[in-house]
Amino acid sequence: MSVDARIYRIKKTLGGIKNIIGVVSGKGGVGKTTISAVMSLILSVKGYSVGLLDLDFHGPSCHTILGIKDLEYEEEKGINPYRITKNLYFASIYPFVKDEYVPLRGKALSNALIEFLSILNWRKIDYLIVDMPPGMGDILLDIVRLIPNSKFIAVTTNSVLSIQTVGRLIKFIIDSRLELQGIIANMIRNYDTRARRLAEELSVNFLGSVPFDADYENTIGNPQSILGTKLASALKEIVERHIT
Amino acid sequence: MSVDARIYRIKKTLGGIKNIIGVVSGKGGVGKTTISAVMSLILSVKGYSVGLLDLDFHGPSCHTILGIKDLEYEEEKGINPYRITKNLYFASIYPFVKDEYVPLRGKALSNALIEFLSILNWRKIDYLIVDMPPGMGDILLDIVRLIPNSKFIAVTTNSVLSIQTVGRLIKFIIDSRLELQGIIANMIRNYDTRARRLAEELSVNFLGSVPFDADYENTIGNPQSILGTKLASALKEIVERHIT
Amino acid sequence: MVNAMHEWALAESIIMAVIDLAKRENAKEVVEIELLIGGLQTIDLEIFEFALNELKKETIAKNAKIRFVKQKPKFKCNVCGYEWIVDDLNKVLSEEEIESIHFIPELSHVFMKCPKCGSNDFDIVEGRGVLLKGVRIVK
Amino acid sequence: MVNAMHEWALAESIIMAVIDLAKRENAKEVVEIELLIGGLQTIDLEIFEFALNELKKETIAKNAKIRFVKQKPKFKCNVCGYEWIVDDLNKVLSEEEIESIHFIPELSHVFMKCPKCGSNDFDIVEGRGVLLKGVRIVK
Ligand SMILES: Nc1ncnc2c1ncn2[C@@H]1O[C@H](COP(=O)(O)OP(=O)(O)O)[C@@H](O)[C@H]1O
Ligand SMILES: Nc1ncnc2c1ncn2[C@@H]1O[C@H](COP(=O)(O)OP(=O)(O)O)[C@@H](O)[C@H]1O
Ligand SMILES: [Mg+2]
Ligand SMILES: [Mg+2]
Ligand SMILES: [Mg+2]
Ligand SMILES: [Mg+2]
Ligand code: NI
Ligand code: NI
Ligand SMILES: [Zn+2]
Ligand SMILES: [Zn+2]
Repeated sequence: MSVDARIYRIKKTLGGIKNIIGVVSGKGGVGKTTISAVMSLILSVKGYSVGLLDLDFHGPSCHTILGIKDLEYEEEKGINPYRITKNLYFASIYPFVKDEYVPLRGKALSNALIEFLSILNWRKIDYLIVDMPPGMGDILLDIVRLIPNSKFIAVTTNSVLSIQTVGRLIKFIIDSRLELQGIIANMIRNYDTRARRLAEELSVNFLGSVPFDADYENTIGNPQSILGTKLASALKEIVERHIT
Repeated sequence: MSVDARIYRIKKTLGGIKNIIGVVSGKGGVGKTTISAVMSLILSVKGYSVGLLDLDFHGPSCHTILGIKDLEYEEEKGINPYRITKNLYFASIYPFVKDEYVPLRGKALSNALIEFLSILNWRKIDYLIVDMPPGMGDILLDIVRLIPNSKFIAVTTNSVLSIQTVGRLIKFIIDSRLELQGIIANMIRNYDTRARRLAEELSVNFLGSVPFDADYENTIGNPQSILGTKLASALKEIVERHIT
Repeated sequence: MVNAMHEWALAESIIMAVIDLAKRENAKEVVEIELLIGGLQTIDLEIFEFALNELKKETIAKNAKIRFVKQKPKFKCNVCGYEWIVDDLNKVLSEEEIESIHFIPELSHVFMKCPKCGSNDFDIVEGRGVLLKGVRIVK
Repeated sequence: MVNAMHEWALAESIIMAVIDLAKRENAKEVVEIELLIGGLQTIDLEIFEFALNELKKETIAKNAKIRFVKQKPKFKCNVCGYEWIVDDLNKVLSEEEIESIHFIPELSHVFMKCPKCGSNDFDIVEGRGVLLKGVRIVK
């Protein structure tokens, strides 16, 4: 029998969420995780109910940014995402694997993703922010396949190496007839010209730039301090203008 | 029949190479590709015969750093890596896919890797530098499985997010009883303390630091200029002290 | 708490799938549901069965007989080709590790290694977890 | 140039594997080699056969009969479940795309889409390329 029963419960539990936003890039190290985590904080502080889902199974790190050490899930006919504040929920494989390495081939990655999604209980939240791994492998293809109503935000730096890889990914999103909210240029020092040009060439929204913020690193693990950084201010403007 | 015939030719064609070095990190965007490409240039300028193999099938970009646009492979009972200079050879899936997106699940990625490795003709070169994708998926597991004599260099930045992911990967390399040459700290602005501490904690060599070099971006695509950057000088020292 | 256990989520997936399949086949009734129970996931079969029975009440599957086919976890190493079966997970894993694998069976790659060559790079050949194997309906 | 074509690399893999298998079985001779020829890779069968015959000379497989079993490329979409066979790659791909796929069949994911839903996320079910299917030996 080739029916995967788990997919039914995935559709149900994700069905009550108003906006599912995948933060993608294809390229690693451009700030997907940072932007996912900080955007979730910003949205939750604004009063929206928000979920943050870390899908980088090979290197989960949202919990580090949020400064969560001892998270445990509560079972309730499934598992409840960890409640960070009254309106911010979080799910990651981190509590299961801690600091062990997670060597998973694609097939196993896909199976782990489907299993995880199928046992999570999401409330009827306003936003689910999905921190995606780099690459165009099983996780991306499964998210596209299983959650066809998800929207995407593409993150890039202004480096040619990033631009070309993000360009490939955006073409994939467009060809797959998925909704791309737009491009965020991250870690901008002086110019964001390449990122803006990419947006223009591909006729997608340029959502704005987030500066490289040397002070940010020291706030990692401390949400209150993170919200005071220049990084967070820039992201707040983008969120207000384009996401809410 | 569960014998994969291709593996025989892979062992043969890689068998004549003196040093196979995988540049890894688990984390994306830390400079694996940059270090792979620039290290290959440095070694080849020193007179060694060098191969550079780009295994980031989802986002190949070594060719961009090297400024190669129209590479085509020559067939010779297999395919010959592209000869950039008299002693620098290059292989990438780029000529096959150009700027198209490459959405491959793990199983396909693995199959593509094995096929590619099995038809390439490597000379008896001194170094094969393998630019690895981020993550701990099929490509890493297959390289470990198919080329058990490969050595590894782990690249990290000094950010906690990178440190923890690279830490996982290094533990995997050690547990797998593979040879880790050491850690390179990249894009260092002021301190490389976290990277040094990681090396100490895991009892592995700290190979050195490469500064964040704001001038580097403008040299991408021009090997001659790249070799004049501060990035290349720092890497040259590391190569001279630890690799050759 | 029995009523909170995550086995309910597994049961819910199964019942939703069964109902949808039955509807798509224009079934009058589901008479049998066959489930593979892979030992790697170490589910609490009693609770799982209880949940299935609760969830199928007042559905097209309310009278369905549920058949479990148990399967021991079997692995095959991608590096050395060795195949092995684990009879008792408690002998090779800590309680905490078994718990992680209970939620996501693929995390066995994190906590287990090939007994012959020590690699984490193996396939779970069978006995992974809960799987809908067959549904018998009448039209 | 016939003598340079990459089909030689495919043939070399096969012959090396056959010889190793035969040795490990302490064979006196290899009498038959059965090969699956998947249509997706569009190999030049004449050159491939020529290469196999050249490479098996002076080996334990020198008298082996080579049997080819051709297989049309068959795909299954992971998104919509649609299955399809491609009879003539030239109808759906450019020459350059066929050439890329000739070297690495998985690059079909770059150049092909599910005819029903348009997704690149499909499996190559059969007919991928050259595959060693069986070896018959005498001891
Ligand atoms: N705007 C920024 N300013 C300074 N550092 C940043 C910024 N965005 C991200 N970083 C840092 O860059 C690195 C990569 O970010 P990360 O969010 O992990 O990227 P990804 O998830 O795309 O791999 C991390 O060390 C992170 O702390
Ligand atoms: N030492 C450095 N100084 C300045 N920029 C760097 C340095 N190393 C890498 N970069 C830039 O950082 C980005 C990520 O590097 P890349 O080599 O693509 O990393 P990876 O291969 O690990 O994803 C690229 O834009 C690259 O140009
Ligand atoms: Mg990330
Ligand atoms: Mg790279
Ligand atoms: Mg353990
Ligand atoms: Mg095309
Ligand atoms: Ni449970
Ligand atoms: Ni050919
Ligand atoms: Zn093994
Ligand atoms: Zn389809």
